[in-house]
Parts: sequence; structure tokens; C-alpha cells
Amino acid sequence: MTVKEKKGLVRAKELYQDRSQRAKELKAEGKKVMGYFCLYPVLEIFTAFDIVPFRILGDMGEPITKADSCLPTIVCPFIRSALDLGLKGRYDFFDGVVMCHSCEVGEKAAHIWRIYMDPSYYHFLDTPHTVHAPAQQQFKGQLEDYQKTLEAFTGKKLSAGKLQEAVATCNKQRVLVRELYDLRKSDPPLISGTEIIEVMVALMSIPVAEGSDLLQQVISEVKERTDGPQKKPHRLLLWGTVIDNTALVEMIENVGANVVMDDTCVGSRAYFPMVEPTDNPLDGLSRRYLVDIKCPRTFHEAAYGDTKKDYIKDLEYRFGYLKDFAKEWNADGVILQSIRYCDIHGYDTPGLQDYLNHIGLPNIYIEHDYSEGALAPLRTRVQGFLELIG
Amino acid sequence: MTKVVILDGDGKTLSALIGPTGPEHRRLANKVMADALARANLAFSEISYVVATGYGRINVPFADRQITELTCHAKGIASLFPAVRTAIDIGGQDAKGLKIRNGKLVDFVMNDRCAAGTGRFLDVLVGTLGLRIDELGEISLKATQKLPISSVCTVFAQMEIMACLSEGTPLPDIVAGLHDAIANRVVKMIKKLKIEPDVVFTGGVAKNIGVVNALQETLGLNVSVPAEPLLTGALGAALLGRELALKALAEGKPVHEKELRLDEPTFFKVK
Amino acid sequence: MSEEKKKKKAMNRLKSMYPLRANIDQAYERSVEATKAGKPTAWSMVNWWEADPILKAMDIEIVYPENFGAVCAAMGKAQKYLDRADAEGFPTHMCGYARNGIGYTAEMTELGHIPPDAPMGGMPKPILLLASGALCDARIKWFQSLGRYLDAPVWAVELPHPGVEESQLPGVREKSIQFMVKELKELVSFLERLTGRKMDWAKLEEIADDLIEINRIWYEINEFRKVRPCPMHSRDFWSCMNASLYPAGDTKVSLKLYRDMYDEVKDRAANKIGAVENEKYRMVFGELPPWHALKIFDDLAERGWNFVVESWAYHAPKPIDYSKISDPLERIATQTYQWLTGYFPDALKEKEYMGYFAYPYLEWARTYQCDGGLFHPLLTCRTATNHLVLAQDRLLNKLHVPSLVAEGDIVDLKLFDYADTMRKAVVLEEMMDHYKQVRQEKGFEW
Amino acid sequence: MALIMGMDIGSGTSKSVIVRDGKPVAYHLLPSGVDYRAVAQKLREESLAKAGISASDIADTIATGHGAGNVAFSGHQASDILCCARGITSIFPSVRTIIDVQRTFTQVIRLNAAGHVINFIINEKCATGSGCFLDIISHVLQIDLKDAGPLSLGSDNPVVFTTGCAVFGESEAISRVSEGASREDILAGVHQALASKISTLVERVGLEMDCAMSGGGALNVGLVESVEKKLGFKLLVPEQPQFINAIGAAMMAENGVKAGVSLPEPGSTKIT
Ligand SMILES: Nc1ncnc2c1ncn2[C@@H]1O[C@H](COP(=O)(O)OP(=O)(O)O)[C@@H](O)[C@H]1O
Ligand SMILES: Nc1ncnc2c1ncn2[C@@H]1O[C@H](COP(=O)(O)OP(=O)(O)O)[C@@H](O)[C@H]1O
Ligand code: SF4
Ligand code: SF4
Ligand code: SF4
Repeated sequence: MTVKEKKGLVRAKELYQDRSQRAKELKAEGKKVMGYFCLYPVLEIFTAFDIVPFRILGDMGEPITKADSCLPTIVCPFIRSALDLGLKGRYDFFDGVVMCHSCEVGEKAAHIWRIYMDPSYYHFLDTPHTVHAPAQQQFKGQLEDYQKTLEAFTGKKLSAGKLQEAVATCNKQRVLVRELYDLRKSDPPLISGTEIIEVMVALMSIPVAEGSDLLQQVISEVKERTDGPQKKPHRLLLWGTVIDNTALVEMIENVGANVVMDDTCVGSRAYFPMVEPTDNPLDGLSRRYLVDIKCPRTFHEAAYGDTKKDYIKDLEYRFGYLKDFAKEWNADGVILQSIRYCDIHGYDTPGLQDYLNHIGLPNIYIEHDYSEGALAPLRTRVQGFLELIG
Repeated sequence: MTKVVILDGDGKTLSALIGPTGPEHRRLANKVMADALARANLAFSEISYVVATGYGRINVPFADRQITELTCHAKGIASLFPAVRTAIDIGGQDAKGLKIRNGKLVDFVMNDRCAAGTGRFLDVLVGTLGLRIDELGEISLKATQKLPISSVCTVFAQMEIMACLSEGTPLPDIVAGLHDAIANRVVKMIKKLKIEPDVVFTGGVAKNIGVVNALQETLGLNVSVPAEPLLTGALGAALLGRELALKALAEGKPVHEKELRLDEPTFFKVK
Repeated sequence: MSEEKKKKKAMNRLKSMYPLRANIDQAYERSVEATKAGKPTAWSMVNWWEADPILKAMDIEIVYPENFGAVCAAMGKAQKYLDRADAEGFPTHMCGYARNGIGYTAEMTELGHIPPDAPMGGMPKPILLLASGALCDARIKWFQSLGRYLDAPVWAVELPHPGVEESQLPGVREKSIQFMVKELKELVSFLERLTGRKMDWAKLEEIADDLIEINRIWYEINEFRKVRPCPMHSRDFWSCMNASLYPAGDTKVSLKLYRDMYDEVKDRAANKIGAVENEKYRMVFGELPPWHALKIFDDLAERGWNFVVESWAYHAPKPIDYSKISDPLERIATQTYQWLTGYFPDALKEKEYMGYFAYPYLEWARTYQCDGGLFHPLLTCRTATNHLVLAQDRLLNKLHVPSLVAEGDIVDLKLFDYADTMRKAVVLEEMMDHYKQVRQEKGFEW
Repeated sequence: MALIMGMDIGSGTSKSVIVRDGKPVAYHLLPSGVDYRAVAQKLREESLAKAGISASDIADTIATGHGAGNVAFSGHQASDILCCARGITSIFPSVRTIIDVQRTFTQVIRLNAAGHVINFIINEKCATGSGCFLDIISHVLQIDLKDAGPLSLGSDNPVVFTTGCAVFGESEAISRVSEGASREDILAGVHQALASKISTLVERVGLEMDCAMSGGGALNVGLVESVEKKLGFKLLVPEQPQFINAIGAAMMAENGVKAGVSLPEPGSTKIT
């Protein structure tokens, strides 16, 4: 089998292991490749410009060295790792980068990226903190500016039609991701949590349409295969910070559970929300990205403008979707995981635990250093948790 | 340390043994086992079921099952103290808080990756002070006041202690300070479980009367200590093993899922 | 003259600082009294004039949990609250002020009243939690997480953070300010609903204008510090900054006191009176000082170290003309936006894309002619820390200004190592001497 | 010419050097143990005896290192960064970058042509980048420190340490052992981890040649080789790397005495 012919899961794994191979090929064919950080740099806009979007991720297996000369060590190691890879030249094939205000440190890393790597195209999206109507308006205005700087960079004008097409392309991929996730509902799931991460990371490394083809292959392959995951005593839902590496899930799946659903930004958080087609596509886009992506970096609350506050109602509003996930995917436990020094997720965990306890879903919170080797101590915790839920 | 407990079919202890100290001896699980067997006058083939637990549980090739020390300690302690609701285990690698209801583990916390707040903290500092681990408790009883230790990290606490010794702080005060430091850290951690009596303190560090006292003081509660705190984990493992074996027998299933041999794990690759 | 007396004179504090500092302290005490007497109170995050004037105009008392964290730490009362926050399940790497505030709130809720042993009379139960989107995730997330203990609504004030170049795109400034104004309008009507009171627009206008004027004067005062020898030490800055950062106390009184200070500093500058005798090294300080170890500045003053400027985040915005802006909310928004982006055009010229925090150090090192920097990163505060490595690097490699990092924390005061810092300070002197030569060889002005 | 004593009371070992006319004439080393004050006293007595001189022959004593404050009889203390700089310069005047690997701290120091410090960086509050990490791992593996270096040279497949923390490094080493990694590979892995930390520090202060390595860590051939490999050039290693700071301390007094600079009264804790 030659490289090109690899399909489905094998292809996904290959892309997972060597993320840049396809992007580099496309670049050699004359396409532009752009890195983006976090989820907010709108994929549809890249796609409409026929630019290959490439999510900037870190590497849990690689010690962070260079980044220490521009970021202190007491901040999110995922960001440090991503910046480190950039400084080491791993992302040199980018024609540009689009950064955003994901979180405080993410924003600073974005500026640092520009200072030290000076990409030929750079745009910073100042994602608002709230989802109020003026914030959506503000975000839409930023998308307009972003589109303009890209037009200037590429020398191409973008029509609403082109953007609408891109919306359809990306939505199609999202439907396929959901279809793939549906295959995790059976017991045993047809696809493991580890494989899902490989597929998701692969999707974030190739053009959206190609990703959809890959998804279609994976879906039909997974449906037919007989050597899928084994039935295990537990089915878990995984919540938390970005997971772009299989090590953690592999560890969990090795101690007696299948990870059947996730809420992380290399998983459902990134793909489940759909874009509503609107006359001006930017309306639907700003809404989807700012409001519908349920990342704790954004201030979501039930009681906007309400002078009363009801804690459980607020929790229900913020985390209710997790109850649905657990129900539909039949999860009997939740693992809340966070990268150390992530303030965003850290503040949410006690509340989320309150909520899960309120609805009677066993849960455990684990913290890690975004490092493959540091996972061993977590094994006992996870295994103990599984023993405890019976 | 590696410990072995062998139970008979009725749950009576046939042999209990504590092996040599130190992580480097973990690979000697088979030797400790052989010793324990010899003491009970048993052959390995007579053992129906082996459960390995503890930090090194994956390094026991001759075990039927690996169960975490969380579950095993809970089981072992509950068998000795049926009224236990909170258990504190401080061992050489970590410290844990266990919430137990009706003999079953329902929640737990573990210390995070840091040697401070575990037996390692004392082991390292005992080296600094030129003492033996088993004399710490007695020494601390002579303290007139407790030295507050501010460093959270073992390496830095070591430097702090050296500075205090140079300034002439009496040894008992330092040792008592160390015990307090451990108790504070551990209590802080297990507070997440909302501590309720009866409280049982187990693990190697429970042999240290100084830490026992410090814990009681910090908690403001009485704390029971098993006669053999080092063995509760192994005891729990044996009890669980017995249950598993009996269950398999009752269901008419084979007890062993694989063939077991009393092998030494391959630790150091032979070049 | 005896040794002792000479030492005391190494640093020469401003006379006008004392009444201003007393005014701030009194304002604090009065506010505690008022809230105890039952005045509605909001807990607020430092928001750089965006929301405080509005609360003040509506006669809502403001307490600052960040500030309360500093107070608890300074009085040695923080540990109990931190432990409580840990026990509540909040990760320990989170901001010390936040954990202090969470622990305090948990305890207050459990007791049903202000904990009797709380420092400075404690923080009363709030009617509102006013979160701020400015420059820190904790400032929003922390208040949201208090929902476990308090039924007070949380309101998140927005502040855009455009990139340096992006902020200069056509229309961005106007759009951003309009966005802030819209959000502030919503806040006003929300507050009206919450308190059942009407906004006193005239009062708002007055407060906003006072603050703008205070900031203008404060800015001018700091401009005098560019003179050699520098007439005002960082310690005077820190003693007085609160009256400009928060609308602490009567703004009219603050205004007068800042005017007095202006006169004194101007006079010193004209007569070449330095804040430190024999100014040898002109220093920039990074982040907040180790409050419990301020004596270190006396020791350093003896060696001729004068601290002439400090972190951007506590400084007043570069003055601009607000007189044409008729809407007071827009005036407020514009001032905050100006504070945030005021250095961006200069930063862009130099291709320095971290236009706040990091870039101002460069501009100041140049305009205040600094020989070196002393940075005091606060370990659990990401906001105060994440730009310092970059700033150090830029200072050294662009301007040949060396700096020293002496770690500390906002609540764990023991983290700051006094003796070690002094030991390293001596090494920094050798470095500063070297780089002074380098700058001269390269044709720099200082 | 007068004799000067330099003392380096380190977190692991205490070192003294007696210097005459800028030349070290006697070295002595003791484990720091638990009582810095006592060890300083003992170190002085033993080194005087070793050199066959009496305390009155010593014109001045300068102390440096973590426990310098406990050297009651010292004329004054000096920063170990400056001492390290002076010490190396006295041996290798061409050095512009020093890597000083001690037990708890690792520091990289940049010098100008005059031997003055122009930048430095210390790996603090984390033991991974310092000798301590090695000590911990050697202890786990039951290997004598002296043998750790030579042994690691035999590794062809160094273990990759992914953690950034010594305490974690210990558990990682243990699990690697249980996965079957050899001791050689683990040691080599530790050296590589240290070397990569060190190279980051070097990068941050900005390298200029020549580059020397000092401190107890420089006694470890495995570490020296790993650092050389990582940086891509040969390091200058003095004959007595562990004594460099003590030598430098003595140099500080030497220079002071020669230049006629009066030193503070003995007993004053003034920092030079
Ligand atoms: N006789 C004793 N007196 C006091 N402390 C002891 C004694 N024996 C062991 N310890 C402490 O107990 C620790 C080991 O506890 P243990 O429960 O065996 O841990 P682990 O199972 O993690 O190896 C040692 O680190 C030591 O500090
Ligand atoms: N013979 C040796 N071989 C290899 N390494 C050694 C040897 N002796 C000491 N070391 C290393 O040197 C370190 C101590 O260095 P040193 O400069 O004396 O530190 P300190 O001044 O902090 O005591 C130890 O941690 C150890 O790793
Ligand atoms: S967790 Fe949220 S903010 Fe962080 S990278 Fe993912 S989507 Fe972005
Ligand atoms: S893990 Fe947390 S700190 Fe890191 S990028 Fe995501 S939101 Fe930001
Ligand atoms: S992290 Fe820093 S800026 Fe944010 S709330 Fe805490 S102290 Fe304030």
C-alpha cells in the first residue's frame, strides 16, 4: 500500500503521528497553510479563502525548552508546549497564523508568537468574554476586520456566496463527526476514545473537505470491523482542557473503562455546535463561535440581566448538556481533567462537580502537567475511581 | 516496603510479613512472597488467589488481579474497625484520605505528586538529621515547642532545617515541627472529604506516635491506629482476593485466568 | 552624624504623600463603616474606572476582594482562607487572592455573618458581584464560582483587548468604545433594577471628570520622575496609587491632594532634589512590591538605587482630550480604552506586539533612562507574571538594560527571599555598570 | 604575601581553599551535614592543619554559598555568582560563559572581557536542573555518585524523561525500571534531561565562547559529555571544579587586599 492509499483509521493515525505531512504536500502544490490557535479563528473563513487551516497544538512527549525564554513556567503547559514547537521551527511551514484571546495566557502567547516568529500574515481576534448581544456584534465586527486583512493578504475578495459555501462544507463535517460519535453509543463502543483523538487531531491538520472524506472512510470502516474496542465494566465521559494526545485516554482505557464521550476542544466541543445559515453568514458564524461553543473561557450564565441568582439553575444552564451527553452515551462516570495552571477550567470544576453530584453522576477531578511521563500517578486515581463506582 | 498477608479460606491470617524498605526493593516481591510462604509452611501452588496492590502493583507478575491501594486499604481497615468513616493512609509514596461507608470506599483524595506530606518527607529528613525513622516519634515527645516549617518542598525543607540546627534549635522541636508539617498538609488535603469519626490512621507513618498526636491535634478528633499499620493494605488485598476466589468458585468459574509462577520481574535489562 | 541617622536619610519621601495616604486609609475605613451600617455593597474587581464611577454615582459602596486578599496576606490572616478554598475543592495553583476570597466567602456563608476575626472588619455580604473582563481570567471566573455561596448576581464588565496592529485598523477604536458604552448602559439599567434607584447622571459626570483630572495630574507628576535625580521613589507611587486606581474616598479631596503633590514634585525636580541621595542606578520595578519587605528599598537606596518608574498596569493613561465627548459613559469608556491602548501606536512602530504590560517597560526604560530592572513576579497571578520574561528579554536585547527577577507571591509572603535578593542585587550592579558602557558605545542617550 | 581563605558552604558540601598570591595552595572538602556553623569551624581547622599554618597566618576569610551567613569568623560574604566568575577567570581568563552545577542550584553566568558578570540565570525552586536530581536517581538505582558518570557513557538508548520535576523524576525512573530500562539508560536519560535544562539556561543568557563548566556537577563525566553534545562544543572543565566558588571567594579578598580596599570588620554581615 502506498502512502496515498492509506485510508480511514490508518490514515488518521498516520496524520496524528505526523501532523504536518499533508499540509506540507498541499503547500508544495501552492496552497496557503495557516495556523490557528484555539477554536475561535473561524474555520469557514479559511475554507472560503481556500486556505488550509491547521490547528496549533502542543506535544505532550516533548520537553519544553525554548519557550522558557519568553514565557514563565507557571502558566498553562499546553500553551508553553505549542509556543515551544513554534520556536523550534515545527510550524515553519505556515504562511500565517490567526490567534485569539482564548484565555489570558493564550493572548499573551499570541503576541509573543508574533514578536519572535514574525509570520508574514498574522491576525489577532479579540474574542469577547460575554455572549451579550453587543458582544456578538463586536465579534462580528472583528470577523469583518479579519476577513479584510485576509483579503489584503491573499489579494482575493471574498463573496458572501463563497462564505456560505464554506459554512455548508464545515457543517457537513460537523454532521459527520456527530455520526462518528453516535458510533460510541453502543456497548462496546465501535470506536475507542484513543482512536477518536487520533481522528480529531487528524481533522485539525487537513482541509475541511478532506477531513470529511476521511470521516466517511472511518465511519464505514468502524461500522464493519470486528476488532473494535472490548466491552469494559465502565463507560466514561471526559470533560476538561484540550487533549491532543492519546496517552491520557489510553491510560484510562487500560484500567477498565471505555471513554465513550468527551467535552474537550479536540472533540465534541469543537465540532458539535452547528452554524445556522444566515443572510450575512457572519451573523450565524459569530453566534456559533461566541455563543454556541460552550467553553468555560466564555462567561455563560442563566441570569443575564436578572437580579436574582439561582445556583442550580445556573449550573443547569452552564452544564446541562453534559447530562444529555451522559444519558445519550450511557456514561456511568465523568472524569474532569485539567491541565495544571489552567485558571479557566480550574474555577469551573467545583461547580461542575456540584452539578454532577446533584444529578447523581459519579465524578473525579484530576490535574496533570501536559506531559506523557507524568501520567503514572494518575493511574491509581482513575483505577480507584472505577473500583469505587463498582 | 513490600508486605505479604496470606489468609486461609475462612479469612484467618496464616502469615504476614514486611519486606525490606525502599523503592529499589520493590522488585523483590517474589522473595518476600517466598519468605511468607516458608513461614506459613506453604507452597506457592497452594495459594488460590493473589491480589497485588500498592504503587508497585503492576510489578507483581504472579498476581491474579491488581487492585489499587485505595480499595485495599479501605477493605483492610474496615475489617479491623467496622465503624470507620474516614481513613488516613500515609505511606512512603503518597498520602490518602478515604471516605468509607458501611465498609465500602465511597470517595477518596490523594496527595499530589509532592513528597512533602508523605513518609518520603520524613525519610529524607531523617537522613539529614542522622536519625533512624523509628526513633522520630519518641524524640518529638520531648519537644517544648514546635518549629514551624515553611517550605512545602522536601528539598527546601531540608535546607531550612539545616539553617535552624545551625542556629541551635533543639532537635525535638525540629522533629515535632516536621510532624506538624505532615499533619497539616494531610489534613488540609482530606478536608475535601468532610471528615467524620471514626477516624483510622494507617500506613507506615502511623507507626510514628509523633505524627499520630499531631494528626489528632490538627483534626481535633481521636484517631485509632491498627496494631500493624503497615499491613492494612495487604490485608485488604487478601480479603478481596478471598472474596474473588470464593465468588469464582461459587459461580463454578476457574479461579485463575492465567497460569501463575513465582517469578522475579525483569527490572534491569541484562546487557 | 551617627550611622543610624544617615541610613534613615537614604530615601527622601514626599511630604505630600502622607496626607494622601491617610486619605486613602480613611476612605477604606469609612467604606467599612458604611457597609456595616447596612449600605448596599458590591464586590468589584479592579476595573480601571470602567464600572466603579457608575457604582459610586449610584451610591453603592464598593469593596475590592483583590485588595482584601492583599490585606489578609499582610496581616497574616490569609492561610485560613486559603486552606478553606482548598478544602472546597479549588485547585491550589489558582490566584491567591481568589482562593482567599473564596475561602472567606465559604466561611461567611457557613456562619451566616461576617467572620468576627476577619481583617479590617471583613467584606459584607454583597448585593452584586461585579466581574471584570480586564486582563485576567480569574477576574471573571472567580466571581462566577462564588455562586456556590452567594445568591448575588454576577455582572461581567467587558473590556476589549485588541492586538497592537489590529487596534489601528480603521474603525476599531470607535467600535470598541461603542461596545463598552453599550455594555455600560446595560449595566446602568441593571443596577437600576437591582437597587430600585435611578442613576444620578450629574453625579456620574462629576466623578468621571474628577477621575480624569486626577489621572491627568498623576500622569504629570510621574513625568517629573524622568528628571535626574528622580524626585519621587516608587514607594511614594505605591502609597498613593489607590486614589487614582479606584475612586477611593471623596474625589475632590484626592484631587486637591494630588495637586499638592504635583507642586512638591515639580519643586523638587526644579531644585534637583532626588528621592534618593547619590542616585547611582535608576531602576524600573516590575509588578507589585513585596509589601512586608519594603525595607529592601531603604537598603537599596543606600547603595544608590532609585526606583523611578513601575508597572504599566498601575499607571494613569496617557492624557488625551475628553472635552468633546458629551456622554459620560463614553468618557469613561474612552479613558479605560486609552489606558489599555495608549502605548499601542508607539509599540507598533517598534514592532512590539505586546502593547501593554511589556512594551511600556521599553518606552519607560528609554524615557526614564533606567539602568536596570527589578522584577517581582507574583507566582499565582498569571496576569502579573506572564509578560515578565518577555519584558526582561526585550529590555536586555533591545535597550541593553539588565534586570533581576526576585520571586514572590501575592499571598504567600514567605516566598520572597530578602537576603538572596540583596545578594543578587550586588551582581546586578556589576551588570548595570557593564551595560551602561555598552549603551554608551552604541550611542544610546544614557 | 598574605594568605587568604575562601569558603563555600554549599547545600551539599562545604569547601575551603587557601590562596597565596592568587594561587590555590590547599583544598579541603567536608559534607555540609546539618550544622553549617560547626562545619565551617571544622573546615577551617582541618584545612589550616592540612596546610600546616595557624589562623593568624590568614589575612582574611571570605565566605560564599548557601550557608555563608553561618561563617562567624569570616571577614565578609560574597555572592556565589561573583565568586564563580572570579574563580573561573583566575583559571581560564578566556571564559565568557560559565555553567555552574551545584547540588540545589544550577546557574549560568555570562562574563565580559574584564571577567565581570554581565548576565546570569539561576534554575531555582525546582531541583530538576541541578545535581540533586542526579543524587535522587542515583539513590533510587543504588549507584555511587562517582560511578554515575562513567556508567552512563555505556548507554546506547537513553530513557527520555518527560517530567520537569525531580520528585516526579524519581517515580518516572522507578516506572522505567519496572518497564525494563537499564540503569545505564536511565542515568544517561537524567544527564540528557539536565543537559537540556542547562542548554535552555545557556540560551537564555546568550552564549559566548569560551564556555566552562564548574561545580560538583562538572565532576560527572556523563553530564559533561551530555552538555557538550547538546551544545555542540567542548567545555573547559577546571581540575577542581567543585572548588571554583571557594577559589573565587578568596580572589575577591585578594583583589581587595591588593588594591588596598579596606574590608569590613570581621563579624559584620555586610554583603559584598
Ligand atoms: N517503625 C517506624 N516508625 C516510624 N515510621 C515508620 C516506621 N516504619 C516505616 N515508617 C514510615 O513509613 C513509610 C512507609 O510506609 P508504607 O505504608 O510502607 O508505604 P508504601 O506502602 O508507600 O511503601 C516510610 O517512608 C517511613 O517513613
Ligand atoms: N564524585 C562525584 N562524581 C560525580 N558527581 C559528583 C561527585 N561529587 C559531587 N557530585 C555532584 O555535585 C553535586 C554537588 O555539587 P556542589 O557544587 O558541591 O554543590 P553544593 O555547593 O550545593 O554543595 C552533587 O549533587 C552531585 O550531583
Ligand atoms: S479549552 Fe476553550 S479556550 Fe482553551 S483552547 Fe479549547 S476552546 Fe480554546
Ligand atoms: S488549557 Fe486553559 S490555560 Fe491552557 S489554553 Fe486551554 S483554557 Fe487556556
Ligand atoms: S490572577 Fe492576578 S489579576 Fe487576576 S484576580 Fe488574581 S491577583 Fe488579580
